[in-house]
Amino acid sequence: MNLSQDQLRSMYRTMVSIRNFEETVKQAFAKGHIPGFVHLYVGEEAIATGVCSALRASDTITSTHRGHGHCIAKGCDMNSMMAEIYGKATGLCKGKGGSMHIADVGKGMLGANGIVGGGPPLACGAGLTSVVTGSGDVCACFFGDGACEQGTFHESANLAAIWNLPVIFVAENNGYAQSTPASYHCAIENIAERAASYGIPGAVVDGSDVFAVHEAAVEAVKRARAGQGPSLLECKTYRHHGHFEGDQQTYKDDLYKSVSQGKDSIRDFRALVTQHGWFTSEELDAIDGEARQAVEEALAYAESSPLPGVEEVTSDVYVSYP
Amino acid sequence: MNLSQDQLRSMYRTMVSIRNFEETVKQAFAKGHIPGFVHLYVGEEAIATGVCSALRASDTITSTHRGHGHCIAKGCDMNSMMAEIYGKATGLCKGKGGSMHIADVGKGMLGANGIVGGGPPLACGAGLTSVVTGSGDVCACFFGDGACEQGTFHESANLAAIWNLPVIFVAENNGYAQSTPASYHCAIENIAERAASYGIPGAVVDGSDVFAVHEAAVEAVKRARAGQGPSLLECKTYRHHGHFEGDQQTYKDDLYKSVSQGKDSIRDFRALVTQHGWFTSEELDAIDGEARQAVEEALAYAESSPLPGVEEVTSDVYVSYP
Amino acid sequence: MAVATAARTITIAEALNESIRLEMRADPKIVIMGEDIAGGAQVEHLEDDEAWGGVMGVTKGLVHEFGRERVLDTPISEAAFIGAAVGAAATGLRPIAELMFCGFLGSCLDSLLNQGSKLRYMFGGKATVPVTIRTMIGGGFRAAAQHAQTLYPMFANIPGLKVVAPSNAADAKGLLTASIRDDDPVIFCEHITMYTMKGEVPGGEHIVPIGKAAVARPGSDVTLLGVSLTAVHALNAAETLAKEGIDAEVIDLRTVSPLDEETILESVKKTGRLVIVDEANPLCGLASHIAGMVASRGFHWLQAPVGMVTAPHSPVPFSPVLEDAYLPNPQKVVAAVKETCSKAS
Amino acid sequence: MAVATAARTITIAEALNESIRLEMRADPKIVIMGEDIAGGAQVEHLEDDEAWGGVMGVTKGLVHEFGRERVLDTPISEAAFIGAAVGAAATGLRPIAELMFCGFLGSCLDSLLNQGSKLRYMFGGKATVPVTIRTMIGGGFRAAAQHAQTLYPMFANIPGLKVVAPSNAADAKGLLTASIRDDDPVIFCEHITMYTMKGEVPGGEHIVPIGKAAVARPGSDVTLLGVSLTAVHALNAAETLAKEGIDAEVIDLRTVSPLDEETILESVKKTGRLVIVDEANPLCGLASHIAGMVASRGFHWLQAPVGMVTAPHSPVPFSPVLEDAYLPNPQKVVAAVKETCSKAS
Ligand SMILES: Cc1ncc(C[n+]2csc(CCOP(=O)(O)OP(=O)(O)O)c2C)c(N)n1
Ligand SMILES: Cc1ncc(C[n+]2csc(CCOP(=O)(O)OP(=O)(O)O)c2C)c(N)n1
Ligand SMILES: [Mg+2]
Ligand SMILES: [Mg+2]
Repeated sequence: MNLSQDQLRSMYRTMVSIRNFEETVKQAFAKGHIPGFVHLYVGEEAIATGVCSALRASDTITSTHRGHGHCIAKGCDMNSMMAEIYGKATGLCKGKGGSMHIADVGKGMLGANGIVGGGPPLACGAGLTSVVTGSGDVCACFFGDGACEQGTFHESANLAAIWNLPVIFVAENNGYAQSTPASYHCAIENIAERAASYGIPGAVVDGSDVFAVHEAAVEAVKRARAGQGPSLLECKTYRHHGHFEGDQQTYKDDLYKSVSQGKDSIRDFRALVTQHGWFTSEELDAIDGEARQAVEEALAYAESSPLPGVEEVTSDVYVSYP
Repeated sequence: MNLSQDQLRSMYRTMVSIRNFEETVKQAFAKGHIPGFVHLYVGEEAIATGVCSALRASDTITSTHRGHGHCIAKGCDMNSMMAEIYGKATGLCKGKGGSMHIADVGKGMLGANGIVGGGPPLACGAGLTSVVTGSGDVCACFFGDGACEQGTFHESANLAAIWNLPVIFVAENNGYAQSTPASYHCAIENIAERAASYGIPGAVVDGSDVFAVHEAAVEAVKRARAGQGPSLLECKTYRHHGHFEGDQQTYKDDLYKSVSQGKDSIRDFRALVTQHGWFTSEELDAIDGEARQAVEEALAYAESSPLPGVEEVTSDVYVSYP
Repeated sequence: MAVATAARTITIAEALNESIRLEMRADPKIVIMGEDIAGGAQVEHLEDDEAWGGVMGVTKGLVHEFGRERVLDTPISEAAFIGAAVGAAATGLRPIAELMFCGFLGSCLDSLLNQGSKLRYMFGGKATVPVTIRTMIGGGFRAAAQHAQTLYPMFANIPGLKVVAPSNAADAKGLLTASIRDDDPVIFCEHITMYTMKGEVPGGEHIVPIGKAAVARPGSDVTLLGVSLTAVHALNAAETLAKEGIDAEVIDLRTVSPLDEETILESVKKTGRLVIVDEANPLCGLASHIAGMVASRGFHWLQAPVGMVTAPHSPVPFSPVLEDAYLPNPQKVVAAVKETCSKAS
Repeated sequence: MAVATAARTITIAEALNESIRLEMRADPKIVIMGEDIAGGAQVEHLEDDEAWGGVMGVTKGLVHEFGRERVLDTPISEAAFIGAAVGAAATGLRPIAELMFCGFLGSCLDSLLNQGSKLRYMFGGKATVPVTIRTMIGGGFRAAAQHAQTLYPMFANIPGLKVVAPSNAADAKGLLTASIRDDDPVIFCEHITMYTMKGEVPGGEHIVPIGKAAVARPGSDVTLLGVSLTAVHALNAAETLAKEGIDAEVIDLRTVSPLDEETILESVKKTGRLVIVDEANPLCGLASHIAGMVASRGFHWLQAPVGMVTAPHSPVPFSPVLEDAYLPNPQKVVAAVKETCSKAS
């Protein structure tokens, strides 16, 4: 592995920040503090972390309804994130977007997206911008197993292939689209095999192994930056909680539940880096503490932030309106 | 080959009827007798013929903007077809649809379709009807190489696969989508390879060889009727004329033009069946003559038919309207 | 499951379920399909009744009675499965498809704009497309811009579609039954905040005809028109107004297309004043359409400018404080009526 | 290719081409994309100028000047490439995408309904989406139900989009330039029968502002309003009416969204009568919207019912005799104006 101590620390911090952030959102939601729908990323932290740690700041990502993890991994400010989820004026989107539309274009985070399959065409657009401006930036496009059944995935993969766009399609296969198992909704087992339809590389990786994800992402980024076009990376993963908060998850079968429980990217990371002596448990615990504190601050920030003024209802629709 | 003399005769008649019909439409269009757009099927006769000769009357087909050949092969009346293309009251659709929407649901011809990619979802629907009613009917879904880049193809292929629908996806790869070569718009060479994305059989056949098409279709129909689900059949073919009438075809390269000229399913059929002594040239000439006469009759019928009455503008929008 | 034969008080979700259940019993050509409408019911370990039955539970238990052959979970492939519903309708079934949120129209418009609505016409009357598309509309759930839309104006602009939007449990059952039995494609709009609203619903067969508005409250001073949740707002506003001496007639549109122009005109003829309440966006929306229709066909009866309470020309915001300001509500309606009634003819 | 600096008479297709060419010269961030807009230009043997340049030839020759990097043929993947245009706009380009026929909106609505139009709002003003979508509207080409639609009501109902539809060559150039430079998503509607219409067009830079209707003919007896081809019909009808002693003021809307309500109201205030001509379908269409707006904001100036000449609530038929009966035309406009003017206030 070619990862520096700093990179490892940063990856670990990202994973525990996501975990903490999500568990905190879960509790706040249960208390009725958060309006609307929230979809938690717990269990899938290694994917956003592994991919985004292979990106540079000017690279972009597109995300999904399950977007908090992608945001954090791409460097969005947790205070403003939590405030957004709370619908506050200080939120990343002034409280207008909420969890399903959380975004920070300045950070290259082109938005959570409430439309399943909404991201891939946008990612092609970001890729095109890179090609036309010669910036060399790549775009990582996150989407779920359910989204693979959307026409936009197919069209975008083909478009990215023929235009040779620097896009990395990252399928987060957590085995379910809402209550519907991937074994039902998808005609084949490995989404990555669909890469062959577009003449692009496809790879399956263990989505709970942040090193595996990172390595595959580095490879795909290298290709994309070198002008060799898109790749498809399927990360097998597990959604630890319900589809959205409130979901009873009766549909999850025992096998899924047990395998899912056994998969913990953070625990595995800890085991590996301590075994290798790269970090001590104490060092990692310290990061845990920092992350916990940062999330607590974010919560306090969100709770104490003002609500948006009602004049905001009709602002930001247009840049200019006669 | 397991084809009876009658079947062979019928296939030949279908091919020459299509050819004659289209050349007649071409002339009538050039004279300004036909309104709107027409897209001719010349060069691709063997596909509709080979596939539809593997179907039974109660089976259905979905078609494209280039639909005359599919109509004829599925047994639509040429008089009413020509009248439709002329916009006459006696047309298959009372003159309301024209060339791009020519249909005969009673014959299982579910419509030409002006929307590229419009057919595959409808074909899934026809397949579902077959499954739910237990009719055992199959639906053949014709579409072009350009349509393979539509999301609806992808979604429908996956849906048909997981629902195990009796649908045969027939890709008519004539190398161009309007002026855009398939080598540009499609990331891979053989559309049939995309079958792997859906875990269904995919095959490439020579679309100018009516026997090859027929044989592959028979196989796919057998599977579908036996409840073994959909197949994807790619027929490599050549469009002899422009995309629509009036197209100067400057985009066709020399290779395409020369190969295209060398491909003539009717000539090849004649050579083969006369070599084998199954038919004499005279017998085939007689069929040619009959076909020519039938098309002439269709033309006369269309020309002498009345125009629709203007009250038709607002009829047939709804079955019932309060 | 036994279905009551006498009227009782149930929720809109239950009323919809009952309509589908009764129709499916009567007609084997009816199949239902959509994302999670069986809801994991294909999983071996799961008792069917524990399955989701759609995100709002409307189709709960149906897979138990009718089996997986007639209650079909779909992949997230709106273009394919809404199109398949249209194709199945054109070939002999009578499908009910659930488009979870109407905003997902973005993913399947072609099936409705260019296929379902037009096949019959393009084929010279030789196709029949008896498909019902159930879909969710409306705000109030803090679901934000993509999941809180009210898109019936777009549906209504498409000739060949019928568009229905009930405001209470009895109409929900009666109009859904009428929609399922209708031989034309019907878009059936259910308001996201109304599934748990209760009302008295007739047992057994119950039909409310498509295309017929209801005079939900007779009155003489002003006509107040709403549809779906805004009809409820109109009724609430009318109560308040009554206390202030304004006697509003409330029309619950029930069907957006075909529009029951006669019932509207009749009322305006009587009251001389019209206020329309609509949750859709205003530009080429429903409120202005009705106002325009009246300005054309009922002009001489109008004694004051037509009042309109609609969403603004903005997407739906997430934050509750913003969404509440965005949406029509009884207070806004009361204010608009007072203004309309204060204007001289 | 040299572009004239002085005004000359050219076709609408040429005017559009000129606008794009000049803007692309000035701004390297502009790329254009669409099906066959280069038009086989990727084929080795083909001189670029022989390529299609779009089905109507509007983009002809642009690939020659700007190369394949900025003039991009697309696969038939409207969802992907319209969405890519939106995504490219949000990340710094200024794309112009061609949606060949507006009916193909069915294949890409999500990019416009849920992405392009809403990103800015959902992101609290932190996204800018300067994309222009050129698309064809209208009948008269015998292109039948799917290829002859007039869908600007649907576009207009979506907050966040601007919708433009010029009626002559000068406006075509000026409004397209304004659209390309606009920082919001603009749907630019071109009428299928009008590409070859000629008019005097200023050379060099020419801008017509979005959101401003034109009084195309001043008059005093009645306001006649049209957009795109129906503005031409309105002008023709006004000529006929003038001979019969009716002095019509003609408003060419030019922009559908945002709607220039002031110019309309100003005119109605003066004339007291209004006839709207619109090729779109009537239910939740443009004509009734404007009628409703006037019934609300200009009620007291109206002396007669608002007249409307629109397409019927039907898909567009194929047969020329039917299509001609379907479409608005100057004769229908004249008849409607006479009826409106015969009505007492
Ligand atoms: C176009 C569209 N269809 C349906 C939905 C409703 N929906 C939201 S999330 C979801 C499941 C998505 O599954 P997947 O892509 O696997 O992502 P996951 O939730 O597992 O992360 C569905 C059906 C939607 N938001 N958008
Ligand atoms: C959704 C949609 N996009 C674009 C078009 C315009 N169009 C009509 S035919 C065609 C090319 C189709 O190519 P292909 O599928 O290969 O069929 P072929 O014409 O070669 O038979 C295009 C782009 C359309 N009719 N519908
Ligand atoms: Mg999933
Ligand atoms: Mg082709």
